[in-house]
Amino acid sequence: MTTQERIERSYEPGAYAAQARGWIETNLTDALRTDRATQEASLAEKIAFEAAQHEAGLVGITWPVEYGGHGLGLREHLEANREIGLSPMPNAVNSIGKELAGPIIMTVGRDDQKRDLLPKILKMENIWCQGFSEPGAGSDLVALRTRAEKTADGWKVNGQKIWTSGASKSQYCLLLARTGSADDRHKGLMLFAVPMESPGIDVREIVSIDGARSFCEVFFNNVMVAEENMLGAPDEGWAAASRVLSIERATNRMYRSWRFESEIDHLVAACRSDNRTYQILKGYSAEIAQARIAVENLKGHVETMVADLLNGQQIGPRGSLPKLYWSEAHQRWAQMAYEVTTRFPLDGGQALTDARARFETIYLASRAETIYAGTTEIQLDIISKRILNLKKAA
Amino acid sequence: MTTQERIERSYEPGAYAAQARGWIETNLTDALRTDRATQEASLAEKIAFEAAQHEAGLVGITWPVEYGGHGLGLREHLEANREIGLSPMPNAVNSIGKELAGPIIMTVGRDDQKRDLLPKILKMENIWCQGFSEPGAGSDLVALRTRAEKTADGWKVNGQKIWTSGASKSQYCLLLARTGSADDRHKGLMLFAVPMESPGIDVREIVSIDGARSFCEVFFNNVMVAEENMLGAPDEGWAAASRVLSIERATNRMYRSWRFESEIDHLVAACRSDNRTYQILKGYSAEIAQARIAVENLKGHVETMVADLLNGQQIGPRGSLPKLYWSEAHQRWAQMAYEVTTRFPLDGGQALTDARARFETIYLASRAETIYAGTTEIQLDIISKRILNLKKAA
Amino acid sequence: MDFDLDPKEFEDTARAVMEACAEAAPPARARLLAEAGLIGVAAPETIGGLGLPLDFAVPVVAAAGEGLLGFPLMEAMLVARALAEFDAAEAEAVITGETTVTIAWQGVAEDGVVGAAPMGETVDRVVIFRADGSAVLARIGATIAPRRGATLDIETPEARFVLTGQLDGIELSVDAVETLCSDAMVLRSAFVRGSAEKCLALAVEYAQDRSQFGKPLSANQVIRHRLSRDKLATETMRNALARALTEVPGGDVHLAREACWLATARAGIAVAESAIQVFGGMGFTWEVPLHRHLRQMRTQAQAGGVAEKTEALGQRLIGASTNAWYGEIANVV
Amino acid sequence: MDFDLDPKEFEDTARAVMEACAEAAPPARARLLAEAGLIGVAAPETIGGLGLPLDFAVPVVAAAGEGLLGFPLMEAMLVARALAEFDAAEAEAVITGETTVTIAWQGVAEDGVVGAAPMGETVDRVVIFRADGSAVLARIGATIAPRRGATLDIETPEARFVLTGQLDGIELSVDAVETLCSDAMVLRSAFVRGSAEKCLALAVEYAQDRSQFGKPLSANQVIRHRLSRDKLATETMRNALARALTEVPGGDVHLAREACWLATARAGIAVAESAIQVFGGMGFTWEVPLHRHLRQMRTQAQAGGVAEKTEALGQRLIGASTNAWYGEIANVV
Repeated sequence: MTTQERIERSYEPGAYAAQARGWIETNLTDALRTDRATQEASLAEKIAFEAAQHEAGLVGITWPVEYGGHGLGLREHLEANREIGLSPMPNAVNSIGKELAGPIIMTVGRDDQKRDLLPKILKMENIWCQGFSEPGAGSDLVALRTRAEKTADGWKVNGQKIWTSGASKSQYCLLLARTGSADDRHKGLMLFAVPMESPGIDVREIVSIDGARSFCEVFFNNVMVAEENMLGAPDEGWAAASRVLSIERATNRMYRSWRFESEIDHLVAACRSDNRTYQILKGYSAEIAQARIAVENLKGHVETMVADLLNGQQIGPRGSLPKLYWSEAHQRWAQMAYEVTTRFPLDGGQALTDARARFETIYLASRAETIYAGTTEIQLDIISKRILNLKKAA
Repeated sequence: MTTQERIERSYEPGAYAAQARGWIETNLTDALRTDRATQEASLAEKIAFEAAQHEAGLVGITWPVEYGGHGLGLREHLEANREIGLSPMPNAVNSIGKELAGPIIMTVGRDDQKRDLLPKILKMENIWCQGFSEPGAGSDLVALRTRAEKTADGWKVNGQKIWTSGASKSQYCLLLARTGSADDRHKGLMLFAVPMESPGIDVREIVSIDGARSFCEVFFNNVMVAEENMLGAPDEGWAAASRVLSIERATNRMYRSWRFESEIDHLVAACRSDNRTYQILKGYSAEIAQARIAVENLKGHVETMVADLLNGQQIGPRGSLPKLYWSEAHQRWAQMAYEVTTRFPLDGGQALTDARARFETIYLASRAETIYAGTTEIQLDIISKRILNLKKAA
Repeated sequence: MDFDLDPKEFEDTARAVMEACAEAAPPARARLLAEAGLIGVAAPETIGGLGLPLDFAVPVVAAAGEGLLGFPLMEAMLVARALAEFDAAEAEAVITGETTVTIAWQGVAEDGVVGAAPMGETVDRVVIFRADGSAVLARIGATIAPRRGATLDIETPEARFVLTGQLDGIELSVDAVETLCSDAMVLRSAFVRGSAEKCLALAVEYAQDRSQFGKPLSANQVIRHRLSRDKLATETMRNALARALTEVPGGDVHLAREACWLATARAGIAVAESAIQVFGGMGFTWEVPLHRHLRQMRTQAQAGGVAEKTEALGQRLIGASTNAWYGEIANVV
Repeated sequence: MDFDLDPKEFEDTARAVMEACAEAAPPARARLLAEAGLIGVAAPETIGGLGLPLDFAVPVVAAAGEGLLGFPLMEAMLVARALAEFDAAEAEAVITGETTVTIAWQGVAEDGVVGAAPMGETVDRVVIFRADGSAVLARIGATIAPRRGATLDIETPEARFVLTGQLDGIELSVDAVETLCSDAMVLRSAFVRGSAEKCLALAVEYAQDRSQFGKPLSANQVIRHRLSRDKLATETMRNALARALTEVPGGDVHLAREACWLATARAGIAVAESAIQVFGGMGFTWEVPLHRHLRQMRTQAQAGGVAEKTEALGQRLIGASTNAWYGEIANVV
């Protein structure tokens, strides 16, 4: 969204939110809702729903019209995300495409790449996965070992990636590989758009803590990648990706604070469906207040960041602040919410069953929130080094 | 207490506690109680009370009879401390004498030093202060700069000490000085028993966070210390002090967990004296429970340590565990207790006034608890290095 | 009204005045503050104020928190604004520093005793709340007598008032008091932010200057992370304050202000406590000003009713279920 | 009874059996445990137990927690001990592994549904509590039907029971149930300690083996301190457990057991969560066993009523003032 070049249209404050809300209320079916214990929409249904969201103006909001976007501003993006967050909508299947690959392509892609790849992301024709992390190289890219070797027929890629969310359902991989030797450290890194159907790619699913099969290992075995699939020049692509990552850290999943708010409302409402459970909830009113305060603070971070971006300011390392704040506050909340649900009476109604199932999932998934997209420790390192400028030697 | 060489007598379980309790109930006057807002006993009264405690068998419990002690075991020491903790007794004026100088003298002192210095500590004839820390050299003794230079007339000492609790009311300073050059790092350190009346000693009081004048800076300006006032051979004294410190960290102020318990009881009782306040207290029952649980855990640490010592085991770095646990749990409690007292109604009775004054002091003083006697960070470093043996390099 | 002004421009001015105040005797501080126009920053021009929005009072009060100002500035600002519609002359006297005022934040007149009034012993008048939500600005005297109580704050010692007679003075309406209390949450947050940012700045400076085991304290990762968390806390205060001053579509300004204050109050205390830990042995001496900051922030937290307001917010949140998606499943009877 | 034995000597045996159990199919585990004499460690010799004090069950149950044992061992131990005086034959069958049992920790018979019964779907009998404090060991069948519910624990999936008929079985007296519940706090603490110590050991090993930015993770001070705090937590569990098994003059064993369990339960969860953080990306995969430990500890916390017991303890503590020094000032009416 920060890759936006110009705002082509705009709405009156609140109007875009109202439109988004109306669409969600009409189109979010029970099967798609994440707050029901029993059913789960199929992947195909989720993909169709996500494509429909784009048509309705809920995604690709700030992308230029010629690349399939809606040409609107961050303000509309924020309004729509508020409504997305407040509803029990499923998480995006193609978040890597929309939050990472898209903005990078917009920054360093050739025009033909933009015209080809970007609209397909929004239309859900191409789902993307991210090929950055490797066993032994998480936050530390110096240790990156996947190699791309230049040959007469293009690049030959060998190596192994891990934590590649959704690789098994993706059409494209945003691959980071080393073209030089390992001694080059941060140099000689190249970004590619690799079709997942390329011969030599093997995908193995990793089951995550909550039992979902969302992560994969991806093996590249003499995979040939065409010259035209390079994203940017050597090192340029990765430099852009780094910039995009720090901005995206601040602006993506902007709905998080409202989703957090809606989880609080869900728990309270579920507890209020049963008198015994409501008595239990009363013992947690201080924690509920703290969670709600955290939600408001998080909104403060997000809204300030949007205002600064609209004023043309750089976000830089400040992108770490909302990520850090959200992940820790939400993790605390998830612990507490899960504790409450384990106290639900055994003969409670469906509302309690739904809430218990949801908050169990949220609790387990929350353990990863302080790890992915830069661990808490990495965020704190960034703040101490790049915001506080704390010295390490006299 | 760990310097104990032999147990000369013993009591039936519980008997020593009962005796201590009886004495405290009879002798702890309102003026001496620390849970009253209004009065404060004079230093002379506190000293007299502390001498009387010794006569009654509440201090010097494990010290040999020939050095003025009671020749009892750690079990009796624990029992007495339980009763001391449960009562609102003032903190010891001569804690450095009893907890540090005494055990060190017992370990490395000559027999004439023991016979001279030890009984005077218990009888409160000699109050001791500790001259270890310096500006710029707290936990890091490599930076110690106070020098003792050998002359024909004895040692000539020059330097400055800080955090010397109670220096202005002391008769003796347990001084750590460097006899070699600063490059010797941990070597060439010498311990002395320095009479505070020696010419060239200047004391300046430092007011601490709670407004008490308990800390001092002590300046040594060509202070002559007699040869016979050396405690142990060069380096031997300090090596003994280090050992004693780690054991003392585990066993001294053994009353802390029971004092903590009694603070909880005090707050609850004070709140129960006023119906409006009792309603406020009800909102803190979870925190009260957590505090009480911490007290029990702390007793577990202390009692296990005593049992291990009685079994002849070494404590070593494990001494960090109760200090760390106590300081953090007590700090949390103090924060919460102070918050409660700030909500007391303006027209409450004396019980509320007393409690508010006491918990304000406890809150402010508690900020130092994670700093003195080895900061939390130092304790965690000790655990990671000496208990977990975590390596720093591959 | 010149809205081209930027609140940040007031920061430097305010800081300079606070420094002057630190040198001055307490009675002279009102004059210094008034001369610089700081008391009336956000008061209407009709009574001698600058007529700027509350945003402009924020850096001024933050500077007071930072500078350990020994004067109830926030109270004077709030009273001047509230008085404008009830007694313009008195409002002007507050802005010029001629009349000094405080507010008794704890208790209501009906209790017979009110308290948590900063500098209640030395000012001229005090705002006393009533149980019905209105208030009175009363002259301090025989029937409204100040008593020094337990006071943690050293800069502006708190007093309480024992009320023994009729409560006479300028009446403030329920609406005016509501606005005053809402604005107080904003200004109090600003004060605490200033105080907390000062603590953090002192800790950062100390960590970089102080060498231990051959390297600066700031080389220790735990110290770095501690300071980073404190920075997150103060930035959170900044952003929450911005939010508490802005109407957002779908937003709730009252909740934003309340959340801002409740979070800021607790976080400010934590930042001060953290700074004391970074300072180690120095941290708990009287000479390092950290304890003064801790004291004034704790006092603000109490006067601003953090514990009570948090409990009330919790009760409110579980007391109803109005969410469009979940409202229907709530049927507690 | 040979009291010269040391509880620690049981550790190695117990660990070896747990490893064997991990290889075995669930039904074979009862036999393996029984053959090693582990179910009857603390049961009277008259019914085939070893007649040792509860101290000796601690390392056995800790090894079960450490080894992710998929069998309700603690329940079997408790039921065998409790049954001794009511039905020696049945108690012996439990010790030999012939009869498998569980306990429905949540709810009472009068509710019509009871739950939190580990492996309730696969064992022979279940202890169901009654509102009056007594209990029944009932045969699982048509009128006491197990239902798979939400179960976080993967090792010993929980079931609930819908009670549709008369509750027949071996009666356990109120006193016996009280002892059972008190002993359960000790054994549950031991189980969680074993599980938490395993998590810490895994995290320590990973931190030393895994290299990042050219040095082991364990070189990071924040990782070192995190692990040290976790070590403090597990040592606190150890000492609390020792205390929960000892009568001390002036001590209160019931409170000691309660405090041990409440602290251990919460700390165990925190240690597992912390270990996951140390493992980073690996931490939240299914393949690293940390989530299994987290799941079983969370399940223990729930079955052991941590939240309810903490609330009850708080109520008890503020509900009376019996301290010799402060009793007299309490006069709430």
